[in-house]
Amino acid sequence: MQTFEKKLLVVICESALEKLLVRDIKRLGAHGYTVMDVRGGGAHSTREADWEGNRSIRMEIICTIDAADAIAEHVLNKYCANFSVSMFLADVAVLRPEKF
Amino acid sequence: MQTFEKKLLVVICESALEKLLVRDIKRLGAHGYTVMDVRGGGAHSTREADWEGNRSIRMEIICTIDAADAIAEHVLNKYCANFSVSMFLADVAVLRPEKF
Amino acid sequence: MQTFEKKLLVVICESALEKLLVRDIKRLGAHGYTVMDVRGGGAHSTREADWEGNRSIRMEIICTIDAADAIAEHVLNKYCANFSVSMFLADVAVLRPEKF
Amino acid sequence: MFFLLGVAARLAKSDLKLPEALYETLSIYLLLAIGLKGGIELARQPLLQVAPQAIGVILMGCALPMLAYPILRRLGGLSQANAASIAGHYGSVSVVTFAVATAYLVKRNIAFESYMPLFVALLEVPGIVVGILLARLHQNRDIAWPALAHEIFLGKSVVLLGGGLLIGWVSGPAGIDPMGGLFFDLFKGVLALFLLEMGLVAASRIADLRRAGWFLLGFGVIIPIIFAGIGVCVGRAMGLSIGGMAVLGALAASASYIAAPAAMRIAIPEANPTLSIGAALGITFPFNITLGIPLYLQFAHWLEQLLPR
Amino acid sequence: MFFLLGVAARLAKSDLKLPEALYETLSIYLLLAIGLKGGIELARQPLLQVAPQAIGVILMGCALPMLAYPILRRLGGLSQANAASIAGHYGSVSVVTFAVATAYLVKRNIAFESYMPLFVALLEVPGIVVGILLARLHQNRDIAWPALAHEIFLGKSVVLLGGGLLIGWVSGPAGIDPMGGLFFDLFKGVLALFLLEMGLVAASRIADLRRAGWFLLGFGVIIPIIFAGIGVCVGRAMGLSIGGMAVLGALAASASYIAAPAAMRIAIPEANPTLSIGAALGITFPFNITLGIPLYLQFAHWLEQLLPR
Amino acid sequence: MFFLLGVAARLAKSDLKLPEALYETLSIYLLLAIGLKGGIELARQPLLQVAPQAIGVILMGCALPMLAYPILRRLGGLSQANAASIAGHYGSVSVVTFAVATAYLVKRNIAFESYMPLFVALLEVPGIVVGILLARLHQNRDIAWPALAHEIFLGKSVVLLGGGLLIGWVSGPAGIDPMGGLFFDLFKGVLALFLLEMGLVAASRIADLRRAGWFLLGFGVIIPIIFAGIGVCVGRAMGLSIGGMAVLGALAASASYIAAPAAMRIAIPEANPTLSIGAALGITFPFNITLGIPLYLQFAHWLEQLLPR
Ligand SMILES: Nc1ncnc2c1ncn2[C@@H]1O[C@H](COP(=O)(O)O)[C@@H](O)[C@H]1O
Ligand SMILES: Nc1ncnc2c1ncn2[C@@H]1O[C@H](COP(=O)(O)O)[C@@H](O)[C@H]1O
Ligand SMILES: Nc1ncnc2c1ncn2[C@@H]1O[C@H](COP(=O)(O)O)[C@@H](O)[C@H]1O
Ligand code: NA
Ligand code: NA
Ligand code: NA
Repeated sequence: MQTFEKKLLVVICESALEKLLVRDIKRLGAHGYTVMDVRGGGAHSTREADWEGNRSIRMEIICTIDAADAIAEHVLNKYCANFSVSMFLADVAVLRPEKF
Repeated sequence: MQTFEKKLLVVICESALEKLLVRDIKRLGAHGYTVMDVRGGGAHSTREADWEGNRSIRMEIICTIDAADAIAEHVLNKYCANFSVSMFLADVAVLRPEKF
Repeated sequence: MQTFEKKLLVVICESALEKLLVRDIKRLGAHGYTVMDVRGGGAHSTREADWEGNRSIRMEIICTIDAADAIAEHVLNKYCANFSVSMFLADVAVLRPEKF
Repeated sequence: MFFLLGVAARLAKSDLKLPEALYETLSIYLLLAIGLKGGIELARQPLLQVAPQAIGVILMGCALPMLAYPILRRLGGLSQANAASIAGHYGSVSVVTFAVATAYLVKRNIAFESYMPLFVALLEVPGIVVGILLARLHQNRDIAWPALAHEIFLGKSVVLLGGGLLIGWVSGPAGIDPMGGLFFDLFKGVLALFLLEMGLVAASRIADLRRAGWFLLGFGVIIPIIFAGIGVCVGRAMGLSIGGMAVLGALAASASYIAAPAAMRIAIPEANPTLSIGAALGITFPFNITLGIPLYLQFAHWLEQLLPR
Repeated sequence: MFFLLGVAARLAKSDLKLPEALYETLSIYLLLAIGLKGGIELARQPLLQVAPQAIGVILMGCALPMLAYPILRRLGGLSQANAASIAGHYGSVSVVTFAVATAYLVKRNIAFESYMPLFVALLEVPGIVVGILLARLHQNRDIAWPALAHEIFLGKSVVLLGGGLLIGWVSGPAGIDPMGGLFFDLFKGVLALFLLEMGLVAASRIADLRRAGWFLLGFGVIIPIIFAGIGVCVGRAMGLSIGGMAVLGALAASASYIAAPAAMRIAIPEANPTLSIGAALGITFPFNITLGIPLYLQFAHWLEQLLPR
Repeated sequence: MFFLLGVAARLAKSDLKLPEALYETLSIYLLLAIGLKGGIELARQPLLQVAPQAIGVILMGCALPMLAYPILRRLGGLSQANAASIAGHYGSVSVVTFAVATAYLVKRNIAFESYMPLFVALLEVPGIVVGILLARLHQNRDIAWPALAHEIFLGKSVVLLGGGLLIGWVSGPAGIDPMGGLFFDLFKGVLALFLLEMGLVAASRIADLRRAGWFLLGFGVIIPIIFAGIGVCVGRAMGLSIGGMAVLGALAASASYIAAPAAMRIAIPEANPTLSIGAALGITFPFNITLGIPLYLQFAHWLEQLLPR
């Protein structure tokens, strides 16, 4: 079975950013995204998701290496200074390259 | 610590497929699976999970390379034509190879 | 864009372990974690999350290779005998290495 | 009112969003409460009197999708799968439309047969089954009936509505009354809340319809009116009161958006759910609960005048 | 009835599934409502009169698991961990069984001591603690008591039940009555809904039991009957009314499925939760709420005839 | 009481946790129910009489953050962003504080203007807008007003409160009464449950405050008192009853923790939400619902004595 290399970019952040991110990533070349509600802790504090100001999401974007780079850089510059954000990139393989 | 190579197959799809997938993947060699509820958007439309026809799941299967191939191909042929489905594969390492 | 190699450790287990894991991983060198509620099935049984004794979580930890090893080994020795636990490791890249 | 608030909030792209679990809870509540109420009333009826009506209602449920299908195929030019799926949706019924219709009559002090929740339960399934059969017509592919029957008869809505009916019927008023604080006193309020949510959902389906074109829009308004006419006539033939005729009209006019979509997605995967759900939820449901129900009551009055008993 | 609907739906593999958040909400509601009610009634009682009864109840809670443990070890051949864990579950109590028992008595117009929710709160903890001690007997391993005490005393059920008792006791009827619309009028309905959910859950535990074998099945039916007998006798000794004796019997017979599983999973991780929960939820709970409670009321009547006051 | 139970449970690190969906549901319920009630009462008022009061209230909502801002900047030494954000939170209002205040008055049989939910809706927005303006003062950066207006006016709380008001106003008592079983009879109980949850949340904010230092702690207690004084005087000037003055005082004293945090996070991202939410939720909210409200009622009495009408 033939597979194609893509990047998986995962952004874990405050839910306040969800709408903004969806808008931004489309502009930067992502064709889709998947979001789930999470809780967690990191440098800033423990975000227990027990209350609306305290919710976090995890957004997963499968896209080309270029789009992943562009989005990651954009998020780093625009949001990381003022918001709780964690990001990581991973190599993944997909079957339908035109989809992502 | 010794680790062993396995494949991680992630299937993001309409929740209507959950029961069917659980049945299929067992037949195709997976020993387990993990499911979470997600929302997202892609080629088909935005699935906001605000209503039962609009829910998505993300299923994660850790298995051998062969099983991952078999499952991915099966899902592609059987469901991708008529359902909203995204899939990707990644290399992962596990400690207890017999488990997956 | 410069990226740095880290490990992603994913632990899928009974929710009863959440508090214990959060405590343990901090001690073993993780700077943060992300948790989501999941359901699934594996060697032990099907955990449908329909009831408090039956819930599972998926904890994601981005950390150094050493910390990942230490945590994985600790979880294996301390919890895997008596609890439903699945674990896997993956290579990921991050932008801010000091954060993880 | 609440429905309009929901529609407005969604169209204005408000952040308002009811939690998924609340939506589920409200819908479970409505199904159970309607079932219980119907079951209690059923316990008061001689079953023999209800039986022929029940059969009539089931026959109507089978006939309606057969009527809709050729219209969708010929006039709408839809594929077999899509036409069959939509026909199935419109052959089945919407529990919330039923609740709104009965609330409308109660407010106007118009009596209706109080065991009518039984008809809701009976009407859920036949439309779906016929829809599936229509999709498989002239196709060699086999249908996995056991799995499908399971999906259809053991879906959430049939189990809760049927279970409620059964419990209400067996326990009778004395058994259920202590639970009335939850299941009856709160009913109107919960219905209002659910309509708010339905407004949010329905409004988000409207975008889908733009793609679907004018045919479905007309279909979603005209078919309910025709079906309501049929329902009212069937009600008359079965000897229902004016209120009962109007409710049966509303049931016939309504399209399923819980049981049918779930079953169709599995049974007719080639059908595009955007079309069927867009029409059922984006057009027919709003039409019925605003303009439709008063109109169907009018139908019942007209028929009564035309053919006095 | 609702419980049976849940069991039936699950056994028939219906899709019916209550959202997790609803399950949580119902269980929080029941704990708080029972606590509040008990607290209000407690405010009406001279504490001195209740205190000796409270001590008696706690002693019973400690004794029961010690009785169950040797049976599980010897007759059942279970490991120390499993036997201790199961003993702990059966030493503690089930709030829903309590609710069903009191509803049963109320329906039959049989009076019982209205401050009995206090006993529920008191009985939750001792059984669990003794269970853990039994597991650690003859073992050198230390128990992390501070962490454990935390887990046990600050678990959801103890906090809500105890908190409700306290609030009800401090505020008295006048303070709580305005909230009666939520906490009292809806109680029966919410209990019914919760039983529906419990039916779904209990039925899914039955599969576990097949693996567990016949011993646990018998244990799950016979031990409650024995414990109920003890509970009824203790109740008599404490001077409770017939209704109170029956309720204390039902409490003794009931096995915990909220507090105990959570605490045991952490305190005795080697114990297999499938066994303890399967027995408590798959056998004992259904047995108690169907056949058990009427039987325990019968016990109380017999004892009363045997030993008139 | 319930609030204290929540605080205690959290401080004791209990496992108690209300599901997120329940929190959402309770908050949706409270907003809608308060809105509906206010709308019904508004329908009974000549609008012309209410209009000047409404304008006065809005002006007060604009003035309060301007008062708070220099204090935060000068005395507190906070950055422009943080000072503006906190000023915005305190300029806006807390719906739950309103509910507690009115419940307090009802219990004491003190009358107040029953259309006051209108003021709650009116006070939500101006404080936030002024806060944002303060943040952008002397800054060249443009504000994306359309997006912001959207965020502010179409946030959950404004839509539900405003929507409830509108529906209540249009439908009148006759239209809403059938839903009273849900929206009015349960109100007190739901409020109690919500306070339990707020206790859990507020207690978890206390840790944040340790980092924030003494200034904010003092600010969170003293500013509400001052603002309440202003609110009471404004109420007097507008001709409100004693109860109305006290409620307006409580509104002025309250700080928003739903609408404001959401809007500020987007509009002033440089502001640290820990500070504003810690103060609003960790200090001011608990202070208001325990000591504050009785004090503000006292203010109203004093003012009435000082300046008899
Ligand atoms: N090392 C980590 N591994 C996994 N998730 C993390 C990690 N650090 C932070 N997070 C997630 O990212 C969110 C924001 O992180 P922070 O900005 O470090 O507070 C946290 O709430 C976690 O959910
Ligand atoms: N590029 C992507 N990255 C992450 N998730 C995606 C992507 N594309 C699609 N998805 C997910 O897969 C689901 C179905 O995708 P689609 O079939 O493209 O509509 C969407 O609802 C998303 O949750
Ligand atoms: N092969 C697998 N792939 C993905 N998740 C798994 C797999 N095996 C087990 N799991 C998850 O890990 C949990 C515990 O697994 P087990 O201990 O095998 O019962 C299950 O409930 C699943 O959620
Ligand atoms: Na129909
Ligand atoms: Na017991
Ligand atoms: Na204020």
